Amino acid sequence: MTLLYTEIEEDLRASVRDLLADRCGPGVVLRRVESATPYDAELWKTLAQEIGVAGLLVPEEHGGAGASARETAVVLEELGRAVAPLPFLTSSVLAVSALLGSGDGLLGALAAGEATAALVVPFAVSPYRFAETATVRDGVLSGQVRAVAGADVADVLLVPAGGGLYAVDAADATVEVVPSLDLTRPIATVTLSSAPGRRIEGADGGDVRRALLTGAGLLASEQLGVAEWCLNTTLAYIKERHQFARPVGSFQAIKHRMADLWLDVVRARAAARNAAHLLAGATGPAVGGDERDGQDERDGRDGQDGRDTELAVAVAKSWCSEVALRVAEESVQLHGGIGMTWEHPVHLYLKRAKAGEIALGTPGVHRDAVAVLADLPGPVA
Amino acid sequence: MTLLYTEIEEDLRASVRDLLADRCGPGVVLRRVESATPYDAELWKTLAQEIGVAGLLVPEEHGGAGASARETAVVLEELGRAVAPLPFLTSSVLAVSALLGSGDGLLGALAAGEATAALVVPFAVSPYRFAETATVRDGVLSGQVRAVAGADVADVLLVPAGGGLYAVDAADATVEVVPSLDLTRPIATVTLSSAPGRRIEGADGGDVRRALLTGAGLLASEQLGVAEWCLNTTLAYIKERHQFARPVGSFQAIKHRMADLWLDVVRARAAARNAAHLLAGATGPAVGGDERDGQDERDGRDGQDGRDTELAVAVAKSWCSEVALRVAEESVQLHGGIGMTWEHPVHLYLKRAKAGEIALGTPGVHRDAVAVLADLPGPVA
Amino acid sequence: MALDEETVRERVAAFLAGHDPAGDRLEFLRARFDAGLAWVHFPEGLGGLGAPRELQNVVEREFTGTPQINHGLQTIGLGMAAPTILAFGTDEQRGRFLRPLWTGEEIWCQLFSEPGAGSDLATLATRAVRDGEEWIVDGQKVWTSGAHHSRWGILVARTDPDVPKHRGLTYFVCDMHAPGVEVRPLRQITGEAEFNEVFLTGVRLGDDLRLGEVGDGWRVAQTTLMNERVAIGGGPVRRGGGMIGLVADTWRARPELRTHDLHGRLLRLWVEAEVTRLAGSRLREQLAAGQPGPEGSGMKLSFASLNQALSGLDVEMRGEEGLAYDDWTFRRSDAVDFFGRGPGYRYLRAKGNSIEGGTSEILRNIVAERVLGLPSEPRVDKDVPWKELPR
Amino acid sequence: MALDEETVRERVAAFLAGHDPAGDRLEFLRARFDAGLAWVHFPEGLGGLGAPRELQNVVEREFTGTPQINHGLQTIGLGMAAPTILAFGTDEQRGRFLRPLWTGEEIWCQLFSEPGAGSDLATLATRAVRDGEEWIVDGQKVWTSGAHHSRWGILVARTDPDVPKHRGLTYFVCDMHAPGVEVRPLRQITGEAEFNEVFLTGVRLGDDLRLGEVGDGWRVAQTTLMNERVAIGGGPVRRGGGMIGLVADTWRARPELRTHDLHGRLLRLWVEAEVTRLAGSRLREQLAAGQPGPEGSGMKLSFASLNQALSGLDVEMRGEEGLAYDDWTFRRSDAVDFFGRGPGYRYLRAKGNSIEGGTSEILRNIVAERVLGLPSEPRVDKDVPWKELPR
Repeated sequence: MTLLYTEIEEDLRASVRDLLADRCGPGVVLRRVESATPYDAELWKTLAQEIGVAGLLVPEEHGGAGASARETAVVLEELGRAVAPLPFLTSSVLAVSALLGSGDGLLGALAAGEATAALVVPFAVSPYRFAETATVRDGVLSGQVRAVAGADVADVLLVPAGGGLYAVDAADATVEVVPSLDLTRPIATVTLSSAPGRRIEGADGGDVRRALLTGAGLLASEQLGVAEWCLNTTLAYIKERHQFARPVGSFQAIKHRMADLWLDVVRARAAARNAAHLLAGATGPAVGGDERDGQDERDGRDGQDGRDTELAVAVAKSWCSEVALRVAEESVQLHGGIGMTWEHPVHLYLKRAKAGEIALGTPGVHRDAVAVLADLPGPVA
Repeated sequence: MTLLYTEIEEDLRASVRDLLADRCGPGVVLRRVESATPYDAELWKTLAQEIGVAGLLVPEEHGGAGASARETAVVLEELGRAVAPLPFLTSSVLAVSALLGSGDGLLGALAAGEATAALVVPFAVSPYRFAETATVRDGVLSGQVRAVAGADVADVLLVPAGGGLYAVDAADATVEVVPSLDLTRPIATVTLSSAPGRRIEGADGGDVRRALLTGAGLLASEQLGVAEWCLNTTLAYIKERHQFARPVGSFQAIKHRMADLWLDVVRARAAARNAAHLLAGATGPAVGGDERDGQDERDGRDGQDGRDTELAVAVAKSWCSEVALRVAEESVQLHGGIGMTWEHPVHLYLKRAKAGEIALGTPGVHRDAVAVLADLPGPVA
Repeated sequence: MALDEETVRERVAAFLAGHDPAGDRLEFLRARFDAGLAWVHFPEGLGGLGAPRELQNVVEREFTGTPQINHGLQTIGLGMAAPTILAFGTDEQRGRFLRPLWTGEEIWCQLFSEPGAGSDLATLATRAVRDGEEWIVDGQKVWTSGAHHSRWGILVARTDPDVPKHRGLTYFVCDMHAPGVEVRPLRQITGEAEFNEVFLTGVRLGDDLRLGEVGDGWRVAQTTLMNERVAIGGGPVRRGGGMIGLVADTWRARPELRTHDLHGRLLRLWVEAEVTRLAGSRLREQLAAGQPGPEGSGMKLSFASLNQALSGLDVEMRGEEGLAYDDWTFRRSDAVDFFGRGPGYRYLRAKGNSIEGGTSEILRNIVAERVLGLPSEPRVDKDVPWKELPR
Repeated sequence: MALDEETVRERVAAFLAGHDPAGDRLEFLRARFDAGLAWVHFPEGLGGLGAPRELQNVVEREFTGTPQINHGLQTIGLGMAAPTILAFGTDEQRGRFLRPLWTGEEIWCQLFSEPGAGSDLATLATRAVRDGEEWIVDGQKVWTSGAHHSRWGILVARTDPDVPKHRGLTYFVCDMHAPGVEVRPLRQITGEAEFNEVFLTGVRLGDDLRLGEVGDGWRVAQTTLMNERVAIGGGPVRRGGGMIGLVADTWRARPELRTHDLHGRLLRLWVEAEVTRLAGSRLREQLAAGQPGPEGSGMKLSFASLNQALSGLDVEMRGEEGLAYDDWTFRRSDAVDFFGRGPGYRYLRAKGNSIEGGTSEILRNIVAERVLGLPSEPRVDKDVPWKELPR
């Protein structure tokens, strides 16, 4: 069983979904994004500590659940479905992934939900093109990083600098939230003016890139959740809404568009699951040994596994980004006028989908990675 | 009046359409393409001599009608609508255009319909990337050119070589027709083995490129004709054909697709007319002086006119190629099973549309020209 | 005999000789109306001369540099209310409403759409019940622009729920200052409110505010809707203008944003924008040549789809800048502001282009049926009393 | 008690001990049928053991290297006729038809589609009129593969034109050797003929060739169609396999064909092919886990659209080579040949992928209604006698 959900995964999903249904419905989210603090700290505490999602990716020896990218992806599906304003992706996925190789003590606090962290990189950066923007000198950091997601609610900022990774107390940095397209995951400008930092032993730029790869691959599952909410909400609406004395959903042009969207979502699920499975470090390929092509078999084992994973991530992020956006856009259209109003939650999903398209590498950037990974080179210059 | 049809153009259209309706219906074309000679020499004689289309682009002093690309485009629309197997595009447009600058005596024979000619270049070549494939030495030509359109029915082959243009008697060359995707305009391999050629005084590679530009811009009008036939034939079919006790054309999904196709064709007509108008050498811009942007106004007059024309051609060929193909493909689909059979003529249009996509530069190649002409440069390497 | 260009020109000259454009603006406009030089194709005494409509252009040219009416604020009044009042109003109504409508002293809004009646306008549920010489109106309208500064609204309400939907409607002029009229700004996904919701609770309208016969509201509304400006006016006239121009300018100015993927999509959209612009030019040529074609029906469809694709590409290509938004402040605005606001706003606002003023779905139906002659779908609501329709 | 894997394995071993696979092919196959090892889920005496269907895989593995039946030629017989005969046939019919059907001694074809009845199969017009103990059949069928080497055809014909379309049909086995059956190859746009037209003129069929009750043909046909193989089997299993593999191989081998425009489109299609393949894998996992999902309905849609886009790109990217075609000879062929023929053939043949075996339009209807639960459209043909339907 590789692309399906295990029983454990389904149980985890049910817990998260129940909690979110209870405390993070569309009305709640709409009210929160109008307040000064869109993030719901109380809800995060419950989710992180009681359900224990904050430590999913953290090994047991560091106080985590020792689960994998597969379970993490299921949580992200549910958070996407609720456009939940919570720092799971930014702290429990991106920041944790950057620390995993080092085994740094901070992992314990993050896993316990006692602290949240943010990786201080532009949220638009792709795993293929990461470059530092801060500098370090004698353990003191300076620089400015724009469009950082999750920094506004982080206790600890993880700053890549000088080839290493530094933990900076959020109190020692300036974090300025800017008006953000995605109301449920605002971005901020992080300014470091000679801020004291602690070097994370054993973490370097490679850890940052791996974290970005994990983040991109798992963001696909969040996008799947966004797409599913939009598809299901639209289906429910067009079954109810009548025009010309018929349900809008009985008009063939609408039906065919919904069928095509559904087919896109079916494939998004397969792609997101495949990325999560490979990111979970499965030793075999995602879908059975017989399905590897000759090209792959000639490559060495380790390198090949890494390449399979990178390809799965690039495929999932490029496909799921576009599908989430397409379904969200069609959802606005098929809701008609009400879909253009602030009071209907669909715009939260549209904005999340549009921001998600850019986050951690646009579809085009990931397709460029596919060109390399699947041996489909561009024109010779 | 620039994008509309003049009365003279409409009269010309009516004459051509009447003749084709009479002698070049779908059944006739289907039978011809199964025969050894798809081209209809008798029909060509009537069209060329009686209606006088062969000399449209030839100035009066060389025995032609002294008309312009505008009238030529109208004839092409009708020939496209009939997928007529006639050498108008290859002889009266491409070959004539290559000779126009030289004023060569051959123009008279071509204008009179007494001879037909073919420009010996691969039909897939674009105006932007023409390169000679034949060589000349002491007036004797050698070389092989593949995928030449119109060579099979040409009396005279116009061969670019050594920076000039040479007239070769077809009897002195080997013209081997190959099985062609487009049954109504087959391609051939032209082999020259020390064939005697007459150098056309005053014609060079620039004339060949200009001919290809004219050909590409006017092919858009032929593609418009192909698209219109497919659209109208499909409309007629889906109004008649019943499934589930309703006309197929009453199903909303089909209606919406037809509306979108119609909109594509409306724009194809505007684009094709614009290209024809500018190729006709109009001194003003196609759509009124007030519609030029600042960028253009800063450029010099002559250079600018040429650039306007090139841009209009690139826009028309890229748009009309894709529209003709899309409409033809949808036409096959909406005809259902019957559209997949040899006995229904729609496949002739599909094949013409697919070959037309490649002919004289693919849509992508013309969009690359748009990038240059409209100042939309690609990534810096 | 119809007036000719020369005569009209003379009339304007005579008018200008007697009225100082530098004087009081409102007086100038009132006098221009009274001289029949407001809308020359209207009848004499109602701001016009009974002249051919084309002569209006002549008049406008001659009045260049004089006080002008506010076409933005007066859109609904000039474009929709006025022709309807002219066609269906009594002499009293024409005399009462048209002059302040034209001068802009009274602003008009439109009370047609309802939350439950979008594309299917004829199912609207706002009730008007007769009470002696008055009507009592209850219901909710939506997507009403300018309601907060309007004196009057054109209103369609249901006066007979027992007959099929098109037959039980009546058309009124709604007094926006009447008790029971409540206007609330409607916040859109862009953050601002271009439109309003209008709640009508026990609003009493005199029968002299009825336009046309009782039960004839659908036919009257058709006149209004036919006069809604065709979308073609909205298309760019310059090559490379409009939304494509905004995107292309950014593209040219910021080479660091470019990728091959974006380049390919930009080139396709540039070509599409250009052929759409050419189709608009061709349509204008047809109209000028007196050969109006069916192409107009498609222009709005094209611009909606282009605006959406281009504004989406714009946000995407800006990367981290696209993750930001210019301003979420909840405030009123009177118009679309594609050129003053940021890419995020344009992206969100353009989503409305395929909904407002006829959804793209409805426009495709119209093209398919009226232009292409395809058969309509089986109708299930034609002969059913409105109150029995499934909703 | 149902048979288990071990017992089945023993039966095969016992059979192989008594029958030499190197001997006469037909005798071997007949004996295998008689031993109940043809299709183990069929009843005993009819080639089976009444065993669970899954055990067939075990049997097939054990019979590796022995004479095999011809799945290509026998597709219709095995996949459609056999389950229908089993479900609706009399004992005589089962006894008469199933054995030579399985051994391949008698090939079957399908006589359902008609020129006038494509997606709307139930409107078919081929008449069968009773004449004593016989039926006289007149009509025309189309898209019949293998008709020219078939002994029998499964046929649906109209026996009562006075009742609504689904109720007046009867299902027959058609004797393809009977007088009045004429088979003509049907040339396709690829130049060759994979299918036939079958003209039925005064064909006399005994009532013993009727399958199911008179008037029950639609229900019987549903059994046939439900057994049509789901399209998922057709998808590539390897990453980068199938049609995308063909195009990618050309791309890699011929750098001179590459442009940025083609590259962008190829990458999109590669990703689409990959996610479609993954969806197929996931579907197989679901089936294996006993959780069949609705995803299957979409696979054929996806593959049709992918095959068309990829084969179109293939022709385009080859430039002048794409202007040529491999072979227009009019000849019969028994199957689609995507891998043996040229890009032009693939392009043209792939056009049929969205028509044959359920058009993409019908499949979208099915997804919308059966998977997504969207309401059906108003039906106008439900209670109307067939002969009064508009056609």
